[in-house]
Amino acid sequence: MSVLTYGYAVWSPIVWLVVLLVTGVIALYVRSRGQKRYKKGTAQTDVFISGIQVPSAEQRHVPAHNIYWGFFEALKGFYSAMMRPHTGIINDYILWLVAVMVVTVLVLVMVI
Amino acid sequence: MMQYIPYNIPFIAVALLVGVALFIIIFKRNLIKIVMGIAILEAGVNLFLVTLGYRAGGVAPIYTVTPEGTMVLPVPQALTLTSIVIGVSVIALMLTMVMYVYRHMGDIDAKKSRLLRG
Amino acid sequence: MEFLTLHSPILIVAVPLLAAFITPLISRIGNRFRDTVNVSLLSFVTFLIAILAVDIYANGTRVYTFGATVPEMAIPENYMVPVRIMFQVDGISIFMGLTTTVVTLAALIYSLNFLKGQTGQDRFYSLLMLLYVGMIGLEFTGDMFNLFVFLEILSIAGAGLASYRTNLADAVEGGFKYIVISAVSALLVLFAIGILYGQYNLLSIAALANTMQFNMLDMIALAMLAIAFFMKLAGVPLHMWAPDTYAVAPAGITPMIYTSSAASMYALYRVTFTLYGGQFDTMAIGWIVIILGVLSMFIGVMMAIHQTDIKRLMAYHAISQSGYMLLGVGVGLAVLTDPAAMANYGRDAMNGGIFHIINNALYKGMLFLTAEAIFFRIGTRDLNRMGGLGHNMKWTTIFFIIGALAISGIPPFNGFASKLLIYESVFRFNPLLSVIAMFVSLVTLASFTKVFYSAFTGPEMPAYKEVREVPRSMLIGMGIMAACIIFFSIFPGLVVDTIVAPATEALIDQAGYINGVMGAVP
Amino acid sequence: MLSKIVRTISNQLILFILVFGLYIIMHGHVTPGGGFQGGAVIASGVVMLIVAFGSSEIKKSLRESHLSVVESSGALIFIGMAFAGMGTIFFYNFLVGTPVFGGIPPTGPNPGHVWTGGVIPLMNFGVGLKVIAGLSAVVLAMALFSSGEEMEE
Repeated sequence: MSVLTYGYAVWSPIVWLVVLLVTGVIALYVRSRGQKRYKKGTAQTDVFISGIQVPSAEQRHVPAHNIYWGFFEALKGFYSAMMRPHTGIINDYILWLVAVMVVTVLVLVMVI
Repeated sequence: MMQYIPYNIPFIAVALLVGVALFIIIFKRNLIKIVMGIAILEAGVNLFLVTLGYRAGGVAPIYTVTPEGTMVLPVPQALTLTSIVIGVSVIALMLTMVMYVYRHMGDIDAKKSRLLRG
Repeated sequence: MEFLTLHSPILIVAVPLLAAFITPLISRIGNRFRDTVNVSLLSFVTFLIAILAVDIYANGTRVYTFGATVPEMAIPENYMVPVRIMFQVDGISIFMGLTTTVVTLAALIYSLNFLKGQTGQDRFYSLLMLLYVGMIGLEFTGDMFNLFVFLEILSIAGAGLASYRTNLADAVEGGFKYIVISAVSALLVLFAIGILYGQYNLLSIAALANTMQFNMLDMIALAMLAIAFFMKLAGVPLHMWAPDTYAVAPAGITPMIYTSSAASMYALYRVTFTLYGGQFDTMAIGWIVIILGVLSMFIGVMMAIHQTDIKRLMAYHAISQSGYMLLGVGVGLAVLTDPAAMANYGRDAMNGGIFHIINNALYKGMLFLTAEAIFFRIGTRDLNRMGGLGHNMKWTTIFFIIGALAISGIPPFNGFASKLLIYESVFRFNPLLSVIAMFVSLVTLASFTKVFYSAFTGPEMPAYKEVREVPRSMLIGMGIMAACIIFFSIFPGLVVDTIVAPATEALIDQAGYINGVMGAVP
Repeated sequence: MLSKIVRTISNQLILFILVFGLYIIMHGHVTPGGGFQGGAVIASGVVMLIVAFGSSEIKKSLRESHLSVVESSGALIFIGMAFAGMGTIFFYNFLVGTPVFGGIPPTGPNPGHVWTGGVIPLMNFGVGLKVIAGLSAVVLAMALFSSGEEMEE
């Protein structure tokens, strides 16, 4: 019932969940063997950055446009090329529609 | 060859209308003109549908009150009517939106009144 | 009960239509009463569609002819071809109908609290019902012209709803873009219908498929129909309207407009498989669909990871996920005429592509709803200004995590099941496509990690200290979708066997569709 | 608001436009025309009034809430007719053969017979109501919008 069979393999979420459960139990067991020196509500839980003054909440949070900065920097050329057709002008949308339609008609007539 | 040309005049008109309409929609930045272009496109398509149903020398397809002879096809006329009705509401909706765009942005140029891009 | 089963195809369309028209009248009695009536009518429709689904899976295709004396009498006496308006509901139609109904029910319940205190609520609910009518009609109809009519109904209702918040400038702009592209593509569809009608004097899909000769004009009509529907389903390179419209539409409507794109995808499949099926070089058309699908997947996701507007980001993901569906079904289309390859992997690929439609409508719909829940509470869609919302919006966070994991194809969620079907079968068709699909899935996970990090985690922002969890009806709306996702995740085999496999079968079996109507010809 | 001549003439003309529009609506099943066409005629009469008297003047007599009710009831008449045929099938023409609009039209050239068509004249009437109210509301809203006023909710 929950098993999905196809081609080479079988996918059964129930088995996966059981394995996840077993692994989780083992992990919890291992974790429970560790030291218990953590105390809530004491200075232990405060943020500590090598003794410098902790910045305010807004400054501690990395804003979205800085995430994956390196990725976008590396693909700068790709993104500037991508931004060029995404003009946001309605005329261009229709131009794309007509262009793609003409190409499709040509391909269909040529190939078939 | 020459005798077929009169029958094809409506189709030539359809091609012209559709071409003009697409030109307007693609190259005119004024939003009202885009709406007008869509209205012309619609007129072209409607003309195409009506022309398809035309039979040379046909009469109106009212079954009970016509003399004998060829009738034009009623189905394309029904389709055209439906399409006109839909067209009216589409155009009205578009014009209303253009009015709101003008109220918000103070401009109806597609390039100057856009906020969403990228 | 028998009456309901017999008339269910039309009641599913007519009851929401009735609801749409009585909404302005009954809202004079009171908003609460109107909401109760709307929700109960839509629940009744859900019940009807369940009845119809059971009947179709047991007895096969249903034909419902308007104005005839018997619903099954598609062709009147002494006629050779069907002339009446009719609905023809087969496996794929009812599959899309189920998807649409679940999403609409969740969206309607979600909107109840969302709209509190806004003006023009009557029109909102009227249009919501009309949008539902448009989608269901598009999926059920058996003739080309009604396809156009329902396409226009869903376009007009969708555009009206997308710019519902007319006090926001971008909402009007998004709605305008949607109606312009809808109008142009619908007119293209009408032109193509005219071409087909001019040649064969037929409008019924089954009768047209029966007489199709596939000459030059038919090819032009095919290109027009396919590209028009392709525009409506927002595939690259005709996808630019989708982020604009999805981002500005109010809550509950974005999932529905997304589902209406899926309905356009159904129309595309209906045209390529049923109307033109098997009569042409399917390899060429299949490859066109595959290439467009891969482009949608790749460019959609690369643009998505770049966005900082949460709904635009999700909208680009919607485009990229449509690519998976096109890829899966495109592979099936490419090998349609090759029985060995079809049995080997074609059917699995199509199962994957079609299973992905319902999965995606559910989890993408839920993600849009969570994004709108954030907007409802903090009033911005800008990810740069969010942070630490998980402290106060716990349920929304949980729903977001479920949706994000499902869309990224993380086991054990349903997205993984359908994506695995696609990877596995596409790999045997062409390994490179499968690799691209996996890469896209990876980037999807990366971009949802970005959203999760910047919106929900981090220290509690002082500006959002007062933010509370969203009202109950919005949670119920998201909960309906989450429950469906979890059900689909745990029983993928059941779902594929009962509702996806008949849908695939219905697409492949062109002769069965034609016989549903033309079988009555002596 | 335009000059007194225009206002007086449009005051007189609106009656004829109404009659003509209703004629087109009610004869939709025997002559060219029908609900949409007749409704559009009457709505164009409303346009004339708006041009002659100004939108703020018309707003006082044509209320949006009333138009909305009329529009909804027109649609309800249409779909109610379709539902009424439900005993046989949706959209079944159940009035054929009954005394109400149930006559069978005679064949051959004739001026037409109003008492025919079954549910179709009634549906035309519903559509007509809807189109009158809908189009009037559209043009009134646009006129008000362009003069900077809002339609009352």
